[in-house]
Amino acid sequence: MSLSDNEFIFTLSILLLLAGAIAAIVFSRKHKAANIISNCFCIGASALGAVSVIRHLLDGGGIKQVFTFTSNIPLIEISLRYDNLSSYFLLILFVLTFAVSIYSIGYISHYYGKRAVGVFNFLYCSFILSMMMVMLAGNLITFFIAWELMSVTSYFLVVFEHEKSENVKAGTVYIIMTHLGAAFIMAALMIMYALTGESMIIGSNGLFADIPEAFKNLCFIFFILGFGTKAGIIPFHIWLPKAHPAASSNISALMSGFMIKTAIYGILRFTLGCFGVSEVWWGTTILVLGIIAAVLGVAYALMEHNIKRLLAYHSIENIGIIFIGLGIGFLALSKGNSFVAGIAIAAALFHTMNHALFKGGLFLGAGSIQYSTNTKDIEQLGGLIKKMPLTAIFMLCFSLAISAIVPFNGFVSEWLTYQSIFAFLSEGSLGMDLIIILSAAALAFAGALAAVCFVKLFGISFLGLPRSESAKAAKEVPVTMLSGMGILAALCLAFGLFPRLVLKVIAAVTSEIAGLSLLENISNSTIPICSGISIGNNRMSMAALLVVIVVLVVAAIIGVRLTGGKGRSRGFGTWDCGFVEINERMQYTATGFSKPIRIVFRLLYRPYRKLTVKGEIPEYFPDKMEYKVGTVSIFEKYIYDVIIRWLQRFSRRVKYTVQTGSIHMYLSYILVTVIALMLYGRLF
Amino acid sequence: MTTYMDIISIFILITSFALVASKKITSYIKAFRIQSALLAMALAVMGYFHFVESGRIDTLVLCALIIALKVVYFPKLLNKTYDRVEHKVEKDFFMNIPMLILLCSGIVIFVYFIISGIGSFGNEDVTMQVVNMVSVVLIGVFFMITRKKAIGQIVGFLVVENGIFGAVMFGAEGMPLIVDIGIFIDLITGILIMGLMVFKINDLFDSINTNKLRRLKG
Amino acid sequence: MSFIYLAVPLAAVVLSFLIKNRKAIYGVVILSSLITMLLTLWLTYVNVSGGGNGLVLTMGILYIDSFSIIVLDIITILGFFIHIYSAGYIERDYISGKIDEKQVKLYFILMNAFVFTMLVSVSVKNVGILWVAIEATTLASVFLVGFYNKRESLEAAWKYIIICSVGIALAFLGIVFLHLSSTGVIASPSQVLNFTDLTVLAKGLDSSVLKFAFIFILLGFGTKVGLAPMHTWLPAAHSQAPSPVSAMLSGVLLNSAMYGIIRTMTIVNVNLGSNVFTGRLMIFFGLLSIAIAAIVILTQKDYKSLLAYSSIEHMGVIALAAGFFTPASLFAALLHMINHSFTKSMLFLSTGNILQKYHTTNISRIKGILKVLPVSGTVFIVGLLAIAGTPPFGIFSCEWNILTAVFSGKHYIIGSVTAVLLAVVFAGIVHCVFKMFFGEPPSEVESGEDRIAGTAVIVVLLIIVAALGLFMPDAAINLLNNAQAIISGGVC
Amino acid sequence: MGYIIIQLVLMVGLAPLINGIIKKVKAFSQKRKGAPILQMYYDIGKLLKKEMVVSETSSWIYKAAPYVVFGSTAAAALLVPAVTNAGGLNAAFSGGDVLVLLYTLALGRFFLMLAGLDTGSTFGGMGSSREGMISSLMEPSILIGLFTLGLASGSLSIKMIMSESLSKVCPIADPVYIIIFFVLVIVLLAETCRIPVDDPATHLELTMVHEAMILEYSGRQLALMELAAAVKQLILMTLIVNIFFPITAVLPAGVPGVAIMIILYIVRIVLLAVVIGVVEVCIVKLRFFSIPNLAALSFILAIIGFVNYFVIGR
Repeated sequence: MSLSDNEFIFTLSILLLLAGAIAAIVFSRKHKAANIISNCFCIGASALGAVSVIRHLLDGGGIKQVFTFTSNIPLIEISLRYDNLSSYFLLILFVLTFAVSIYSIGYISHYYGKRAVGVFNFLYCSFILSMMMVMLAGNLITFFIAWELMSVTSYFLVVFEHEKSENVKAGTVYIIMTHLGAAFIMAALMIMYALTGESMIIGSNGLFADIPEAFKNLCFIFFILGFGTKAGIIPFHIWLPKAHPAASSNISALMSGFMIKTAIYGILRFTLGCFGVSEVWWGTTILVLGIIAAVLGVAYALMEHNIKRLLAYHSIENIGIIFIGLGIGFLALSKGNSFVAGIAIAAALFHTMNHALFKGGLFLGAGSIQYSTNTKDIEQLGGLIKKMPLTAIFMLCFSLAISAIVPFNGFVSEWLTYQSIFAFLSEGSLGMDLIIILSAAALAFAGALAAVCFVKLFGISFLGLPRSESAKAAKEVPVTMLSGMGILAALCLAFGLFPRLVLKVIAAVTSEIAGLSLLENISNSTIPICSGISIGNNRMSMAALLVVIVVLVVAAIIGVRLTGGKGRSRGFGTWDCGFVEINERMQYTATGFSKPIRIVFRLLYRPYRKLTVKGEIPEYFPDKMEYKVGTVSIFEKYIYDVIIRWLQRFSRRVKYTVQTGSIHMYLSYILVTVIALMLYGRLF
Repeated sequence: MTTYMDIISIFILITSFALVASKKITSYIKAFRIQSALLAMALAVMGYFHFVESGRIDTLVLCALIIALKVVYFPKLLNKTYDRVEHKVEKDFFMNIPMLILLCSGIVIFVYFIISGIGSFGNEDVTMQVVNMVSVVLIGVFFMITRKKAIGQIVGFLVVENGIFGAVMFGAEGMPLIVDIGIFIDLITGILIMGLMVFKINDLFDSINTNKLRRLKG
Repeated sequence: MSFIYLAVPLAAVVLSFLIKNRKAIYGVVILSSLITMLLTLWLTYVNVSGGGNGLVLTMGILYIDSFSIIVLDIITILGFFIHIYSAGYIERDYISGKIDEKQVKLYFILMNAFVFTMLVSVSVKNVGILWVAIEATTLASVFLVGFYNKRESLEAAWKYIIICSVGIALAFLGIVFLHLSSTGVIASPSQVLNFTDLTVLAKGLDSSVLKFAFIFILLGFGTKVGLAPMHTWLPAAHSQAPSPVSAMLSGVLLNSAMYGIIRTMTIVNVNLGSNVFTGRLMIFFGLLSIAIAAIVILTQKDYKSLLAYSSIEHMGVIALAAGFFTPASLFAALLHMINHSFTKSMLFLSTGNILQKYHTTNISRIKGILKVLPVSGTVFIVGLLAIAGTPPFGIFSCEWNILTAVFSGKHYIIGSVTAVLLAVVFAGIVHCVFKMFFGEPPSEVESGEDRIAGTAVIVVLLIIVAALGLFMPDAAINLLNNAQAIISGGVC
Repeated sequence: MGYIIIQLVLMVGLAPLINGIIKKVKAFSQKRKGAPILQMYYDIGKLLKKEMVVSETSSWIYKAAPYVVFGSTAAAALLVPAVTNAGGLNAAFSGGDVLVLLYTLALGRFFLMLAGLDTGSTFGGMGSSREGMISSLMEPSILIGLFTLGLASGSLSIKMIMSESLSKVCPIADPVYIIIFFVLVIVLLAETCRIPVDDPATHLELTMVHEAMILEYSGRQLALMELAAAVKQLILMTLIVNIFFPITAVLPAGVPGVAIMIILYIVRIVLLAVVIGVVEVCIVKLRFFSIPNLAALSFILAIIGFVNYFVIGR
């Protein structure tokens, strides 16, 4: 029990989180104190935890037991332990939590005196704790308990601002969806237990691998349904764009940055870790789901003008990208191609980390915008780059990273995914080249659309003229919030420039879950300080590229100075074609910006426009006109609404045909049952 | 002896048919009274034999109870209640009489089909009586279903009780006395409570048509 | 002498009949319920410390073993809590002029009579007396259901008494058949209808008659348990009764009826040598109840009848688990009885607080409970999550056990269907009820908890429920195992 | 090192010439004398000396954009070797492959689109939104095309792709290559805002895309923007000529060989420019919303090429 001892540090961080939760309740009278103290606890906890898991991974990993509790109720046994896979995801969680908690210190200040900050922070800490527990769950029941706790705590965080009824609705949709998913997961876990009698999932002694194929497939379907709902893959995504805007931004950062990744963890843990991949169609399914999610996610994101809903749809897209990586990996494994599998799964894991970083950052940025302009609608923003320069820079970094543009980390993971696809194709042994190349195309398309979408987000909200008073009055956010975002931005750049830092860690994971050797395949001695990756003849070194670009830019500056001398420049208004001076109403709106794409894909968006004219004789003397354009979510309209309506009608019918209120009817039920049962007794 | 019992049980069954067939409340209260009387008669005979053979008087006690309650008191109570609450005459049943009769006979046939399937009761010759009594029970329930008035349901419940009691009496000899006593206590309190509630229903709904009690649905 | 606990509620009945002073009555009933609880807990302690299948106390027709002790403890412990709660609740109704002095008296007389009948029903070994007692529970509680003398409550009471009486009558027919089936093997009149002896002699009983006995008993007691399609009285009664009474009905009464069913099931299964016959019926009715409850809950407008439907659902789960009749599933069923009783009573008691604030059970008229009643609101929402099977509460742990038992029995389809139906119930509860808690409360409702005792009771119950999820005293586990052995083994 | 200098000089120095040639071809077809071939050099020289008018609405993004765009495009230029003898291939910047090329260009485009939005002018917004649509529609087909070429050469690095086609006798005869060639030509026209996608000659707001984005720019910033655009165009052309029309003839080693190589390269580029000019003359500009059809065409072509590769290619 010393600080050199990983488990000890780890336990310490858990205890710190608990302390944070308790402190939040204890100090709930004093909002400021409660907030600062519990967030400090979270910061400390995540720092310690990060240290311990990094050390664990670099020491070569293995399984470490943290905590065990065996209740004397049968089957109820809590076992917390972690191996490399868990510690990698925990690392993501800790990094994210570290930044977000720093951010929260400043961000939550706008709750002071308005809301129960103590309760909020209590939920915040327990949410982090529950996510940790999901990663640490050593056996089936612990996993399920942690999973449900995570859902419940996040539900309460989503509905925390419960004056707005849409938040409550969003929360309801969220928890119902996630609980239905959980039911499938539970069924799968039950089947696993019933068939093997084994309940350890971390360090299970390989019993799950002997489950008959049919049941493995059944479990796989259940897992895809259950975890897919949590991950928000289409068509189970509808809760996601509702829940994320409802939650306050630091929570959405955690939810989108990490919570939906627990699904990735679950899939890896149960299918790869417990069963091992044997069926080809598993990989195909995941791949196809990934393609759909990637393309449709970004496509829907383009149509959104509420920053947080836009980001939520981008989470769907990125989950899709991760799924593409996983799918390729699973396919490769089922074909016994460990080289490709290693790269693909590494790419998926890497993208998980990256998405946590930049999406977390983006949500924090959205939070800052909301904090200083208290609006989420980018049509109300504009010109913020002058009011909040640092936030703008960070947001720019995140936008570049999520659009997979060099030299940020998003590009590296997508590059790895492309490489795995390419390597798999060049093996070319299997008949599904088309799906695979389509996944490459989907990646490219999604990347390009994402770039457009973030040009829209950044351009409309930060550039140009402010479109509303609140945007005019915006001020830079407090330093804690800035530093929270700054850390993430710096990490985005760092992991882009030196990806091998992360890949070293990931190698431990891939070698553990599927016995895949990674570093040998990607390492490259010729390119300096673990900056570059080279697979076969394909090389990539963001650091070098950045250097080149910088050199060229400097060269350009010098060249221009030499040829053109010291340039004179004059400030003047934007060209207004000689009419009245440009004002904010004349600017291109986000709606207009995305219109071409809306028109091109009208089949998908079902755009509608409504012009309502008010006035006593509207057609001749209109007082007021309302013009509304929008798009329809086909999934909600044609799947969910239908199902829900059907269910409710069915329920009402049953209710009023069974519970008619007529006592004679009730008595006749009894008589009929008697007769039926007497028949049963006579016949059987 | 057995034949005698059979005959009485058949009569009891017939009275329940009469019950179903009767239109007016007073008339089916009368039918119920006759049925109880038949039950009491059977008990009296049985009790007499018991007394002669083994000097047991519990059967006779039961017989007395039956006469006191089911032949005298309950019909009286019901009639009084009926006089107090019923102002207007309205159609009391959902289906017309022949239909009801047909269904009841169907029930009897069904029960016979079922019970005859059962191998043996301790001794063979009670089967007939058990069949009749079980059909009386089911007919009682059926009667409750078909009558709208609260009183009709009380009577139906009483008929069900009669059937069960008959089943005990014919089929299951030597049921402990305490059980029978308990049954009677429950019966009395039950009927009293129901009678009380009939008044309340009449007050609040100004009718004892239980078909109007349909606010609690869903 | 150990059956003295039966006398205490009777004494309470008499005293509350005699005493004039309202407050004194409160004191008496709370004290008596406390004494009853302590006595039964002592019995439990004795029983646990007596090894083997646990101590079996018998005195004449009175009889107790580990199984009855469990139900007994549920009755008395919850009886204690509910009495504490009732005092405050009734006092408030009295102050607000809803009821008069006489009704207060009546309430406690009937309440204790109710408790007494339930205690009798689980502490006799004669099925006939068991029947008498259970019929008596109906008679004792019918006026409690119709307590407020409104149209709805009267209607509910009428349906309650009629349907339950008919059902119970059928149960008695079943008992007659039970007797008939045993006439061949009964040695002495003391053994007549005596389930301990019948279980011993089970092999000799006449199976074909016994089957019918079980059918009728299942039907009759099933009516009282609230298995679909005989459940129809239950939502009405639970929604109209005063909240403490609903808590009593749904948390306690249903168990004692279920007790009767399970007792008979043991005899039948021992006789038939397998649980196929009974299992089919129990599983069928269990699933049917769960399904109907799940579907109806989806569009429920009244939070008390929603809770009633959830009781139906949980009784279905218990029936399901008991139907499988494996040691694990029986254990889980008993565990579920306990957890459900505590959770459900807690919920009904908290609805009492809400009802007295908002004066309506209509969900759509209620908003912002969390602001009006911070404590009971929180208890209620957490309790709802618990009853819907969210970890780490008791209901979850035993549902997990039950489902595991089902799946381990290779009944994958039944298991998956149950899992999905439970999820649907959760969805229904969240969808219907949770909007009550949020938003701005209506202006006329003044916020703030009152009735400290009542709130304290539900908080304590919540703590118990939360604890039951993960921890259970070894004694209790021991007891449950004994009960499970008694039920499945039969020999005691 | 020498090669890198050559590469840079070639790319940046040659780029303006292409526009000149294309313009000349068009002028010729219209019986005009047209501007001198070197006109764009004069323009750039002039612009470098002129005063800049900077919109007061704009922010540092606007000022930084020209340099970032130019820098990234030039860096991308380093990835595409113009001189394809052994030395030239090896000297090409090894820190990247086809994907890096695409996403480096994407960096430039990102800033270009931002710059369009920065001034708050409607033209800029319009331009960036259109640019966004076109580029994202073109992305999949270019990627599949290059992937297919990569598969044919067993690697995604441009160097390997080019040396692969060097090893072929006449790559354009290969059905896969010819299909991908058409794909890349469509992409070239689209990405460099040429007819039928955009008409660089007009400033009519109904049609313009690239011009709209850089409408506010003036002086040296405009010069850099124009130059960058030209370089981007040259990059794509270089890809085409060096992959589909490589110099397979054996050349003397050392300086003379390189010199010949460079000359041949320029010749091929000029020829391609003439072809593009002819194409521009022969076809009319498409309606903006029929561009997706063009993209679809190229995508289908790319897929066909890919399938072809798997059916007959190996």
